[in-house]
Amino acid sequence: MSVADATGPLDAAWAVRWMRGTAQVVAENRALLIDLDRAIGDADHGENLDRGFGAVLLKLDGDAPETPAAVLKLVAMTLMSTVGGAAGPLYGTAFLRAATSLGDTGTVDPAGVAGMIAAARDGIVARGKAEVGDKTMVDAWTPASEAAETAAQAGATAPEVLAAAANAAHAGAVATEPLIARKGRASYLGERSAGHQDPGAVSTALILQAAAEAAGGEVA
Amino acid sequence: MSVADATGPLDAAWAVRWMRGTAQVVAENRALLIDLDRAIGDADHGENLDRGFGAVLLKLDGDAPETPAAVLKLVAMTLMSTVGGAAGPLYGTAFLRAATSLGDTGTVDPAGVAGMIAAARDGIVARGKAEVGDKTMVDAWTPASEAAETAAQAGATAPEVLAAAANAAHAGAVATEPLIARKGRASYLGERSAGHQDPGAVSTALILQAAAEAAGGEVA
Amino acid sequence: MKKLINDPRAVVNESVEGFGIAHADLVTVHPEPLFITRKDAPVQGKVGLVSGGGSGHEPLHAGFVGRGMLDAAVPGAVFTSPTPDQIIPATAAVDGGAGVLHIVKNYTGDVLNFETAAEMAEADGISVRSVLVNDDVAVEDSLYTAGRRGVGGTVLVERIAGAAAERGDDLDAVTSIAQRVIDGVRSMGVALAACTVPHAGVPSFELAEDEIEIGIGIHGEPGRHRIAMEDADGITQRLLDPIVADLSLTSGDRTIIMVNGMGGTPASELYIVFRKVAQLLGDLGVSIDRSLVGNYITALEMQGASLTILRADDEMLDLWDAPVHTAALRWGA
Amino acid sequence: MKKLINDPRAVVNESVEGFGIAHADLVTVHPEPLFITRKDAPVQGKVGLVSGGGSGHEPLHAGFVGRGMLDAAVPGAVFTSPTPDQIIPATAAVDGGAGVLHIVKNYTGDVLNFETAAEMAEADGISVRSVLVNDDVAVEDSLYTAGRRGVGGTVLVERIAGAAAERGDDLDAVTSIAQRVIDGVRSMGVALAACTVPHAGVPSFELAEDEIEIGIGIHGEPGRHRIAMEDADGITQRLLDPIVADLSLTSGDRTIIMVNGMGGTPASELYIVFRKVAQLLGDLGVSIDRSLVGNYITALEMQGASLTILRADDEMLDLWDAPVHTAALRWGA
Ligand SMILES: Nc1ncnc2c1ncn2[C@@H]1O[C@H](COP(=O)(O)OP(=O)(O)O)[C@@H](O)[C@H]1O
Ligand SMILES: Nc1ncnc2c1ncn2[C@@H]1O[C@H](COP(=O)(O)OP(=O)(O)O)[C@@H](O)[C@H]1O
Ligand SMILES: [Mg+2]
Ligand SMILES: [Mg+2]
Ligand SMILES: [Mg+2]
Ligand SMILES: [Mg+2]
Repeated sequence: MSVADATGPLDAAWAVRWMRGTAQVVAENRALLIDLDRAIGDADHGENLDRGFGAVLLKLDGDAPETPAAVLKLVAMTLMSTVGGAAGPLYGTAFLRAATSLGDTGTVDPAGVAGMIAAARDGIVARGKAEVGDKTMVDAWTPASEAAETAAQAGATAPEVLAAAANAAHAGAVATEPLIARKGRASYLGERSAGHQDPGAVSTALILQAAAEAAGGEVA
Repeated sequence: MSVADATGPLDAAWAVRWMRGTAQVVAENRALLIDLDRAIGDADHGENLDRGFGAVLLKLDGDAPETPAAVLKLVAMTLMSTVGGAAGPLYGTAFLRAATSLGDTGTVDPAGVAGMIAAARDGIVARGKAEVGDKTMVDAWTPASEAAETAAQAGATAPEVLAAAANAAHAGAVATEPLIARKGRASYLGERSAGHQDPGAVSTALILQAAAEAAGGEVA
Repeated sequence: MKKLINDPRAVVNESVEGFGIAHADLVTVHPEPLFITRKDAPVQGKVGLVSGGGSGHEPLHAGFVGRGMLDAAVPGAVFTSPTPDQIIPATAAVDGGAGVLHIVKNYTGDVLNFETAAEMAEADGISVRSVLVNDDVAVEDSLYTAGRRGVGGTVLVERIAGAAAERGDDLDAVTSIAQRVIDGVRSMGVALAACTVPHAGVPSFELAEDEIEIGIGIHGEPGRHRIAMEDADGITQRLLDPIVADLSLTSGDRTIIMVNGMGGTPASELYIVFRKVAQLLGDLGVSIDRSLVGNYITALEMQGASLTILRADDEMLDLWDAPVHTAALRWGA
Repeated sequence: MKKLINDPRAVVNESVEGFGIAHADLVTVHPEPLFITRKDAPVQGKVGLVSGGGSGHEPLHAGFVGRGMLDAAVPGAVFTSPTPDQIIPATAAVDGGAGVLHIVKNYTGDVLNFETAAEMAEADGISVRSVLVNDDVAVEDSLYTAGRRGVGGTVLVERIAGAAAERGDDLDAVTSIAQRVIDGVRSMGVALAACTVPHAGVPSFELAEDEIEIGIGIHGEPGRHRIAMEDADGITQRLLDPIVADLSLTSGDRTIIMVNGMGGTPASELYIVFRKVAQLLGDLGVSIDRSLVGNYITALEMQGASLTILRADDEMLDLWDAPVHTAALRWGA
């Protein structure tokens, strides 16, 4: 993956770039996400997220929230009311908790990034009750959160923290392939769920990648 | 096609052999007749006739009618009550009229054969109102009837008359291929009905072939 | 071919047997020869209504046996009209002394078998009338065809004539209202994918991924012509136009509409078609006074739909609204 | 993919619009956010019943809105549960002061969205209860799954709880009868061919000519396992056995049975399945007291069927028989 052109502080403009980038990458990967969900779910994950982030774009064209938290809160509300399915409430909660963790700060620092990702992850777990290894998006958020925490403590810059999180999320998503699902729709398949990556874990990696790229972070 | 082993007078035993032979040839050609009907109709002609002549076999196992006419009448009633569709009433009428034309004769002579086929043909026309060229079984029965009449007047034996009828019916069936149907289900297709042989004309040829073979007649 | 069946030759018998068990409060199944009557048949003094035809069009006809609709249904083999020896006892079983009306779809086989049956039943002293449903505008009604086919209009004829019989109309009156419905009803169908006749084992025709058949009947036969796939609104327009033209529908006309699924089409798609029908008729100033949307006259699992329009008058609408209690159509009872 | 649709993304809106026109006497369609209420909602003093879920299961749920069944249906995108901002106004629209029951099928998405909606509606001062339908015996109800899915049993819950609400039961009582139905109802499904989600454009799974999927849900997902094609009687046995075992059905038990088509299966085949169900239950001494055979909860045009059995008591049977007047289920009204 490439280095994004954008650089600068993690301010509201960054958050907007993140969300526009997410909308784009989700649109590009709509068919892939549908296909992953078709294999072990109900073939709608890509469509659902595409609809949701499409709505986010429209919202962002109208409003211009002034803090990163305000952007993420707008995103949370939009996803909740347009995505539906499991991913709608889960991503909605994730962005809402992330927003809350940021408070009214104008610029997110490295520790803030790690805290935001941890909050998002914890929100998903609180709502969905999945554990690591259940073959869900938690398997991408959890390593992402851990990697962000480690990078922040090691003194990385905010873009570097995001890049670490994105890379870990990608690895986490890939690692869901052999797992047998124990939560969500894929769990109905039992052992037949093994051999496919979890769509929500893959979309998580795409979202975090967009965050890093919006910050100019280098994603492997 | 082959020369049947059976020979002898056209008596009740011949009529029974004819019907058993028909049942066999219809069963053998069940799929072919279904396929022809699938192309320009509703894919049931082979199934309908197979069911009908299967029932005829059971009837013949029970009853042993003493004249050719009695055999044909039994066949007529059985076809009427088991075949359904267009072919049931048409063949039912054909065999009923054929039986009537034979009266109580014990053995059918050449003129009787020609009269029987003409009666069958006229019965079909009376019920179905089709003319020659409408792409129906009439296009097999009509040349068959003409050929039988010609052969009988030329002094042919009864088996020879039957063979002439069968050969003409076959030719008539083949000649239905380019026609545009104007009666029966195939007429709904308009010009799309051209390019396929009419299933009822083909089954007519099979029935008359069985008649000739049951009499030892040589069918080309 | 994958179907939820046992022996292809037992499909009709087993299915009707199951139907009889499921609707034992409504119907009696007579197994040999096979026909189905409403539980309380014959209803003394009421005109009996008998319809029938090949199987594979369920719920037609057995699903419409009951109060306010048919007194008897006579199912043939799949796509094969029944035989007189089924139709005759069905006719006798529902004759309550006021005579029996045969509602026959216009196919050579149905016409011939019902004709014979009517003759024999008359010979047995039953007054029998027949009406011929021929509503399919896809087929030209000319000397060069077997005439228009009977398709979706049959459902409307059975309902309205059934209501007339139930309110006590005599045989002449029931026959005449049935004929009036026939005169005012037209249909047109489309197939997106063919069905497979159980005893044939292969689809009745093959369509490419981007082709549809316009002007299909209900027997899995190909249609009048094949066109490139279009969207629902475009297809709906193609179904509607020839009907509007044939009936000369104009502003102020009132109608009963049926958007019918051929067996393999989801209800959601039928409502998309209905939506467009409503728009187009609205544009013409034609009102939809009653409607049915669903699987009423099918061709096994064919994917596709048909549109039926009846130009309705007050009496037809009243009869439509009268109570009906059958397996597939029920209201007011 | 060939479907009678226009834009894949407009399928739900256009279909519901058509539904609203066809059943304008019964329902009101609220377009933005999308939900459907019965015409006379809110019914003062009556507990309101709301259900919803992904679209593609028609007639569920909109087809069951009306007297004696649901007060509101909330359709999501195809196979995608609706969002709280649809569920909340639907809940408010049907609250007649006696509170609202959410009937939720057990899927993570449905649970989460209805959970949020219930919380918000409660915050707005509406009493909301929820029941979770989880009748699919194909899925083990264990820590290692999302629990059993809600499938055909939903129809029976909606009908019986709907009748309880209509007779004036309070929120506790309606909730409790709904839960009793859930406790006593189990289902199992089979697919002969997959469906195609409009926005996906390709079939949800591929089956060879001689394979079927046993233990499928209603979202086009593959089932628990794939087996070689069998005849209808054999397949029926496979659907019935795990239900009988799970419910410990024994001689003398009374039941309500639903043999449900998945959307692309002809009614005739469903009756063949029903026939075998009746035989097998008869052998066990279990009586079939009421039954439904038809398309009630579908997966678009999937070919296949599901069997639902409810162990019924007197009260459930009484409630079952009470008048119901919806687009897809109607009697006594
Ligand atoms: N309980 C859960 N906890 C965390 N994530 C979950 C849970 N259930 C499902 N998911 C995630 O949601 C994704 C599916 O989202 P989506 O397809 O949009 O919803 P649905 O399953 O309702 O169709 C899965 O791939 C998985 O990552
Ligand atoms: N009016 C008619 N006159 C003569 N033969 C006819 C007529 N209509 C149909 N047929 C014959 O019947 C055959 C079809 O028989 P069958 O498939 O058994 O009945 P159906 O058309 O009712 O399915 C046609 O191939 C044709 O030969
Ligand atoms: Mg999904
Ligand atoms: Mg035929
Ligand atoms: Mg036929
Ligand atoms: Mg979904």
